[in-house]
Amino acid sequence: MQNMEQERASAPPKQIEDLSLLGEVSHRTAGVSRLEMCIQCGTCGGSCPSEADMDHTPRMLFAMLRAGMRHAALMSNTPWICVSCYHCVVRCPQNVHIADVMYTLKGMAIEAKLYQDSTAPDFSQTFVDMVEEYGRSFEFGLATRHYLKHFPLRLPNMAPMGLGMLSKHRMNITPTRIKGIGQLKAILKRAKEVEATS
Amino acid sequence: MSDSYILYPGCSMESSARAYYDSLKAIAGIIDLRLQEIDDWNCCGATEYLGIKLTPAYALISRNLALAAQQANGTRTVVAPCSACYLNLAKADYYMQEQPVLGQHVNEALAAGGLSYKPGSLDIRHLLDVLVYDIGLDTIKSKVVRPLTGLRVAPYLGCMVPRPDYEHRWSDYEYPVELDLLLNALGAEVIEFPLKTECCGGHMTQISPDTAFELIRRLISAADSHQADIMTTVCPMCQMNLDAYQSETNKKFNTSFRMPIVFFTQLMGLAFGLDAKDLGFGQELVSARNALAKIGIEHPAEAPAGTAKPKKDGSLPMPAPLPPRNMHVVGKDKVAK
Amino acid sequence: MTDKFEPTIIGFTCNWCSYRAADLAGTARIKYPPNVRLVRLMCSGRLDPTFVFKALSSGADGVIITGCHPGECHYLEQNYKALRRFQLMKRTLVGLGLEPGRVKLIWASAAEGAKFASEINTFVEEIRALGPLHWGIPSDALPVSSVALEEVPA
Amino acid sequence: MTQHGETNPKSEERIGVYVCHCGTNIAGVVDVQGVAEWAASQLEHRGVVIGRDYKFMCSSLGQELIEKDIKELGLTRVVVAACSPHLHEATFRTACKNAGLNPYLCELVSIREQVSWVHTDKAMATAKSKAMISGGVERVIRHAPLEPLRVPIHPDTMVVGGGIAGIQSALEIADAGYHVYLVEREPSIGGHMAQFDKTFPTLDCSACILTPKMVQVGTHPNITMLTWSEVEKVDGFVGNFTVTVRKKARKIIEELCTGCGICQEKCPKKVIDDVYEAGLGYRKAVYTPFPQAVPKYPVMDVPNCTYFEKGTCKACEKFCPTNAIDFKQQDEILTLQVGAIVLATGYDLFDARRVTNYGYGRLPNVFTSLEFERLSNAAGPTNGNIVLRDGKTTPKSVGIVHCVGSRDRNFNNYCSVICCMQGLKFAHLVHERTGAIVYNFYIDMRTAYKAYDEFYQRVLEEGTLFVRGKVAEITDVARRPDEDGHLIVQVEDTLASKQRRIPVDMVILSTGLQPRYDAKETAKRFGLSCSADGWFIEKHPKLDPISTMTEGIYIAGCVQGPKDIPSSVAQGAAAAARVLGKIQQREISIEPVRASVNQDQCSGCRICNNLCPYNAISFVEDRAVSQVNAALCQGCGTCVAACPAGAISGTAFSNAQILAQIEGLMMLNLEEPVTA
Repeated sequence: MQNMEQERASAPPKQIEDLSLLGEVSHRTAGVSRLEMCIQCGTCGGSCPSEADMDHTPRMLFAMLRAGMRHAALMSNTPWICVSCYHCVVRCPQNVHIADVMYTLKGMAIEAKLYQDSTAPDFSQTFVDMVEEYGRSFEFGLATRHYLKHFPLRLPNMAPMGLGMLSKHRMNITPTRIKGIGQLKAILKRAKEVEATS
Repeated sequence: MSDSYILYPGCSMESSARAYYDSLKAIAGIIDLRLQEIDDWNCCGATEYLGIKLTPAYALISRNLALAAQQANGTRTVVAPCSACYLNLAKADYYMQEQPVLGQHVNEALAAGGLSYKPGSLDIRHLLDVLVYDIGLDTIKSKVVRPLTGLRVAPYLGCMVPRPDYEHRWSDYEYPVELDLLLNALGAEVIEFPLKTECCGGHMTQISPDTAFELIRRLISAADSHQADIMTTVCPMCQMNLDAYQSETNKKFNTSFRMPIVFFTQLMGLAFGLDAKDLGFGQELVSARNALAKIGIEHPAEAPAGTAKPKKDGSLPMPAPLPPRNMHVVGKDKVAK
Repeated sequence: MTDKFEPTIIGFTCNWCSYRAADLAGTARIKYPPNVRLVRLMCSGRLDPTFVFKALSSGADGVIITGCHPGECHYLEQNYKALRRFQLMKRTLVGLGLEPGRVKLIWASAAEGAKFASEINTFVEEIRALGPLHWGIPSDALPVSSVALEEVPA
Repeated sequence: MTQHGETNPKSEERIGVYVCHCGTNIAGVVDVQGVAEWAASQLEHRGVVIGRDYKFMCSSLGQELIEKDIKELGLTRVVVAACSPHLHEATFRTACKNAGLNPYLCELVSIREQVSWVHTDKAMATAKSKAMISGGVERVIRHAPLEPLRVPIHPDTMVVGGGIAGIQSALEIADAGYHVYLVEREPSIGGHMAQFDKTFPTLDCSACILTPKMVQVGTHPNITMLTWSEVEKVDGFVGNFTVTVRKKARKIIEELCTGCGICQEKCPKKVIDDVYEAGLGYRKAVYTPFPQAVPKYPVMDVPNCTYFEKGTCKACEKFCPTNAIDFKQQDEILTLQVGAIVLATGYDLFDARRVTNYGYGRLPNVFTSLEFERLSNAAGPTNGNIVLRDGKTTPKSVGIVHCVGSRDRNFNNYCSVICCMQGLKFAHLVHERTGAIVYNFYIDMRTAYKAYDEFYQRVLEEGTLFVRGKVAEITDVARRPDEDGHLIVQVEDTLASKQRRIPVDMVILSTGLQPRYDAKETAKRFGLSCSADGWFIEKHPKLDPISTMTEGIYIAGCVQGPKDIPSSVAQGAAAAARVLGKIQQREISIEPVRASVNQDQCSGCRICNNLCPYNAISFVEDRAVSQVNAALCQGCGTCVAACPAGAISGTAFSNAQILAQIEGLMMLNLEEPVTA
């Protein structure tokens, strides 16, 4: 008996079950996530329009969070493939804020630098950089920067479309900057400080 | 109808969705919809900022709420024509109430810009909601001078208008009827579009195009199989994805769809007798020319598809449809002002 | 809990609804602060205003009266009578120089254990915010407008 | 207040205080020993002569402890600090009585439900327990010895609801030799069970086992059946209820009607039958809902009758061989005296149209469970052929969806209990009758109870394909060629962790149960309460699921919560046993909680006269005082509280008792905690 316990204590577990993970995700999610209420029914995975491209169904991902599989969960492409359609959210019998949990997981993955493909995180970051710089989104700048980096081969296919957008004045070539950009920057700076300490 | 609304246009309205803004401005006077734009509003962060950092994302959104509340002149309704903007504003307002600590953090940040916002002090509504429930279908109908008779329209709402619907403003999460009713009021032939709240792919066109193209294909193909002449949408992102990426989608799946995608305000303008040019027609990449020609020609209304009336063939009766959640509002009291 | 003011609150419960709601809160182990002490009545209609004044004068900082939801009274409609008395009582309290918020009436059915607990939570916080009861606040210093001036037949 | 002015007079009583540990239920949070010692020492001046704590006061040893003290120490009052009086008040009163003390001289203080189970801070919980005991001591000093009131029991009983639970209840009581009124709002008794085809898990034909019981009810000399009738009003109390029943006009003279059925045959008006056929079949405007209906008399559906609509037709009257049609027949109002009431009003089916993503009402070949029952029933609209909505095509593949409207915070949060077994039954029937491929989509398979899991095994053996996952949506929009022309069930197969789209011809929704649409009104009419979900609340969820808070009114079947047929029958029989137990006592004792007017103090102001909901207070003109009729008084105490002269007093809840209790409760202030 004592031997067994000693053995258990000395042998490192194959995978560390990080039981704080579920609570951390829940805590970092906007509103009351209700993540701990999941009954693993699969309504989310069944509802998801882009499930085919996901590593794990949302349900599976939540099971992984529960099991404390931090690395695997944050590496999953599932949150990045989520299209925020909210079908799962309104159908979830336990009213889990699934889409918002996905946002949280993206943020945590970026923080931990755990993702397989940088396309999506880069896109989000580029978008946010522009918004932080101008106060408005800047599609032309975003598109050029993004496509050059991630889809250079797709550009020929895209050219007619891009041209169409430009010729129909549906894409501005120069960014618009809001008047209160200083104010916005101050707000965001403080927000980041608050985020870091909470 | 004298109240004015605070308008949060959102970035797309000034670029990719100019047709939406143009047509909205064109019809607003006709239906006495008074909009005052939030002064110096900023981007809502779309679906991107939320996935990076929580407090900054909500602070970004809330700067707009704070400005709107400041500017609110006896009114408390903020109208957003863009689905993502509408959802972000509504979401921030709702979550800051559900989780007060979020509201505190956001207000700490806003204070750095000399602003503050008390969650719950504004009503965040989508343009379609205001048109159907405040302006009212009767008013809209009364302004129709060129009914869209014979135009088969696929009503398409996408995701973020009917869902998650924090304040229960819509008749259903999956099959809301508001857009159908409005198009009916314009005289259009509205098809029962089963995918009306399915996803257009969102930002997947940028980060995982194959995922997006499949979703676009589903929508266009369903509208096409219902013989829609045109598809109408209430969201800049949906319009952009279905219109601008239609040809790439065709290429991928070896199809040849030519489904024009326009904003519902453009169709309203047409029915109100306005010039198509002033409504932003021509800005769409898949041309709506043929669809417009169809109204010009004035076809006699096609016989409606066979209804489910029980026949003498031994078939079993169907249950009556359930009145939608908010149907009472659609019906009378609120609409008939 | 060190320096926090711990008010003492007397609660009057109806034998048929709120007393059972308290039982249910117990069975379900729903936690609420221990500041409230309950007195069981057969009906909220049994509540003699004297009981409230007695509680306050004996040192209670607040009184919570609980009864069946309107229309669900075990004795048909006696909770309405409690409601009318409650309105009168609030007026009297103001006259005596007390904050009207020290006495509260809530409805809780036998099924609402969770609601009962959360109402107690709220009320304890409210009384904590008001601070210990001190008699003799001049009545004109208190808001009267919030008190319904409904006439009370009995 | 003067009469209570003499606070804390030196008590002459000899009081025993008993503090229960309830195992660790109380002792885990409250310092029970400290509390008992504190009571003995600090309340000595109040007359407490002994304070004891004990592991389980309610055990026989605990009770003997009290009895022994009463005898040996000459206790005149007893305070027990334990659980809620709703659980053990009777126990400790009996103990007092056994020792020769009037049982009403005992007071129970609930330091479990109100202290140890809801508080965590041990010091605060202990202080509160002391305060509560102090309140109890002060109160018990003012208790008076009482005798329970005896009231006679009317030997007749009313059973409301003629489903299987009500039928069982009525038969049990009638067989024991007492008279029963069975009230049913539909034209026939039988309830939902009469609509079913087979019953799980044995697959008995539902009608075959139900109809003999229905016939028994119809012919029983002790049962008065009141079908097509509804209870409008209930007055009185246990033993003596007065119930007003509206017997709706059938427009048929029952004495003349032979039930030959010619009227329905000749009636030209076809109406969709929303009740019995679940909207899947038709009936006439004059009809008996099904061939084995009890009673056999038809009813006329006035809003749909051509004669009432247009003024002509009368085909039924023309052809009736016994002149039993009476277009002028009016509703009858009956006033019935009964001693007890059994409520067995059943359930409604969840409205599956609310789950818009399942497409019921939009997609023709999505059926509800009740529709499927009718579809598979040989007496149903398709003669038992399981076919699609077109009325002819046999499905080649069928999906059965569990938990529709149940276990879902968007609809009903509870488990409807029967749906898993129902879904398995459907799987078996589809397999047996059509050979179709059957899928069952479930979240958790709940097949508890006798022979249920064996049935699951059997259905597995038959080859039904089980998919663990709550169905996300049902659509007819195909994405692949093999989906064309089918319904597609989209679901995550959670055991394979993959979304699947499964094409099927027919979907059956194993629809959940919900309270009757008018359950709240019914509860109010009978003076009961509903849970948040709308089910009627039983007196105790474990130990008394048959009684209600209102003495003399019992509940049976799904009105109390979702349950299957065996449980409904058991509960119906149990309710009958309770009723019979009451009737055979001839009279019962009830709590002597009554108001009385001290005529010397009454000023005759008459304020109390209009307050009594039972009209128990009358004014004696010649003496100009009010008086309470104890037989009518229910003891709510409103008049006691209202009397400006303090002339009315309430037995067991007197002003003196309550004021003293308040004072006792306030002896300890939390701000200055007293340490024992």
